[in-house]
Amino acid sequence: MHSDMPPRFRLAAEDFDIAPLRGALLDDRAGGYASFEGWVRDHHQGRAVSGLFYEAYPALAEREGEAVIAEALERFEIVDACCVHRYGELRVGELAVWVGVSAAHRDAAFGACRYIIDEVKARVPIWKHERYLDGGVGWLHP
Amino acid sequence: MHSDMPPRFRLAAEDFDIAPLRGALLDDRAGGYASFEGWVRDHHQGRAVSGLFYEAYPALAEREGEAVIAEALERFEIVDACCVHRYGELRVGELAVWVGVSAAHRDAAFGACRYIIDEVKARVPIWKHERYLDGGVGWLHP
Amino acid sequence: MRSVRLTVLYFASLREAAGRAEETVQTDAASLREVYEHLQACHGLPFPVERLRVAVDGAFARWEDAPQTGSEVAFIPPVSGG
Amino acid sequence: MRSVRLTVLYFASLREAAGRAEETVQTDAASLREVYEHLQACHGLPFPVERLRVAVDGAFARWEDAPQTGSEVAFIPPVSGG
Repeated sequence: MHSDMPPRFRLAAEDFDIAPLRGALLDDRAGGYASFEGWVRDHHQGRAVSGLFYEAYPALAEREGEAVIAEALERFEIVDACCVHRYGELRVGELAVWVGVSAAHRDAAFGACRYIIDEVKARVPIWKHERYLDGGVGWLHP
Repeated sequence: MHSDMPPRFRLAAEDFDIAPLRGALLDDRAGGYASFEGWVRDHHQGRAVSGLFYEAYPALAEREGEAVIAEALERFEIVDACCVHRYGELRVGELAVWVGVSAAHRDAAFGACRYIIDEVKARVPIWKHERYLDGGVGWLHP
Repeated sequence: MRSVRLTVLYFASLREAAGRAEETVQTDAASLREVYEHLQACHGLPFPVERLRVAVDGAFARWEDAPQTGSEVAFIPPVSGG
Repeated sequence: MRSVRLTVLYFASLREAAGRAEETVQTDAASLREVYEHLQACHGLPFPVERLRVAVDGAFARWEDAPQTGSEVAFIPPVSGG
């Protein structure tokens, strides 16, 4: 990747706006756009969640996130893709992760979008710490 | 469906704004949101496209579109879903169709989103008429 | 012989081939299939019945249904939304 | 015997178990695996090496790699982003 290209995977310390990210993926060649968003849910395995934070290892997360998107660009017939993941303190209902993919056809757009979110969740060094309404707290290490 | 519920499938005569549609699907129970957008491409089977319009049979399109979303709500563990399809004159790059789905988990969100766009394309009475840069025009009847 | 009056709707290339979006038809056909086959011959419509669906009053119907007077019948060529 | 100085990073519950996010370690271990196993015993870290990945200077590495002096070694517990 060219060093002056903006990164396709980014970490965000604050709530971020999707519109300009989606806008950057618009392309006259692209007929399809698939996106995925992960939001903070109000429950996890039956326990009511009051809030959470994500800890990240930024240097490695950015490198691994870029690798995931580069793989998606190689495996699927897509035009472009981008992913942003929050870290820090999040409230219920806040956006935790966003993935957007543009492609000529919807098969590739859906396939790549699913690939990116699955691989990001499996490989990118970000950890979720949940606080429960019953007072408990816990790191998630699946 | 309750008669005072807003329709989950809509036809739009003009360019429409996605943000409020997405906002209406936000739900504290939902951890995942998948969406798909179809944009007008600048080419079709190798011919350069200068513009298009969609003709619809509104009464049947709305009924069939609602049926598709009702089926998705039944088949997938989703919280809510919505689809808007443009008709009339569209320019290259304009939004033709949007689908949004919220769910507790991403499997269901992706599955339902894909189901809705596939079924809408297969069953809802909307027809695409393309104009090409070489002067040709044509209805698409796959 | 029972004769009914229908409003018939045409869309997309079917509309262009018929040269109209809508017409009123008086018919003694026993089924919607017969209604279409008659109009297909009249207007030289390009689609065989197998490539179409039929709708009555804004809901999909069956080709073997009998036409009902005053109803709106639409012949639906293969769709291409999305 | 070769001895190297490393910066070790801990994350999430590994950080909490170690009681620190980072420490400087002087080690004569032959591999990153040995570095971890030593620190695991020291701090009572809850993860066996099989549940972790290891990174050096911001890139994933192999457990059998030899520690290089001045490098930053991170032990990566199972991730839970998204």
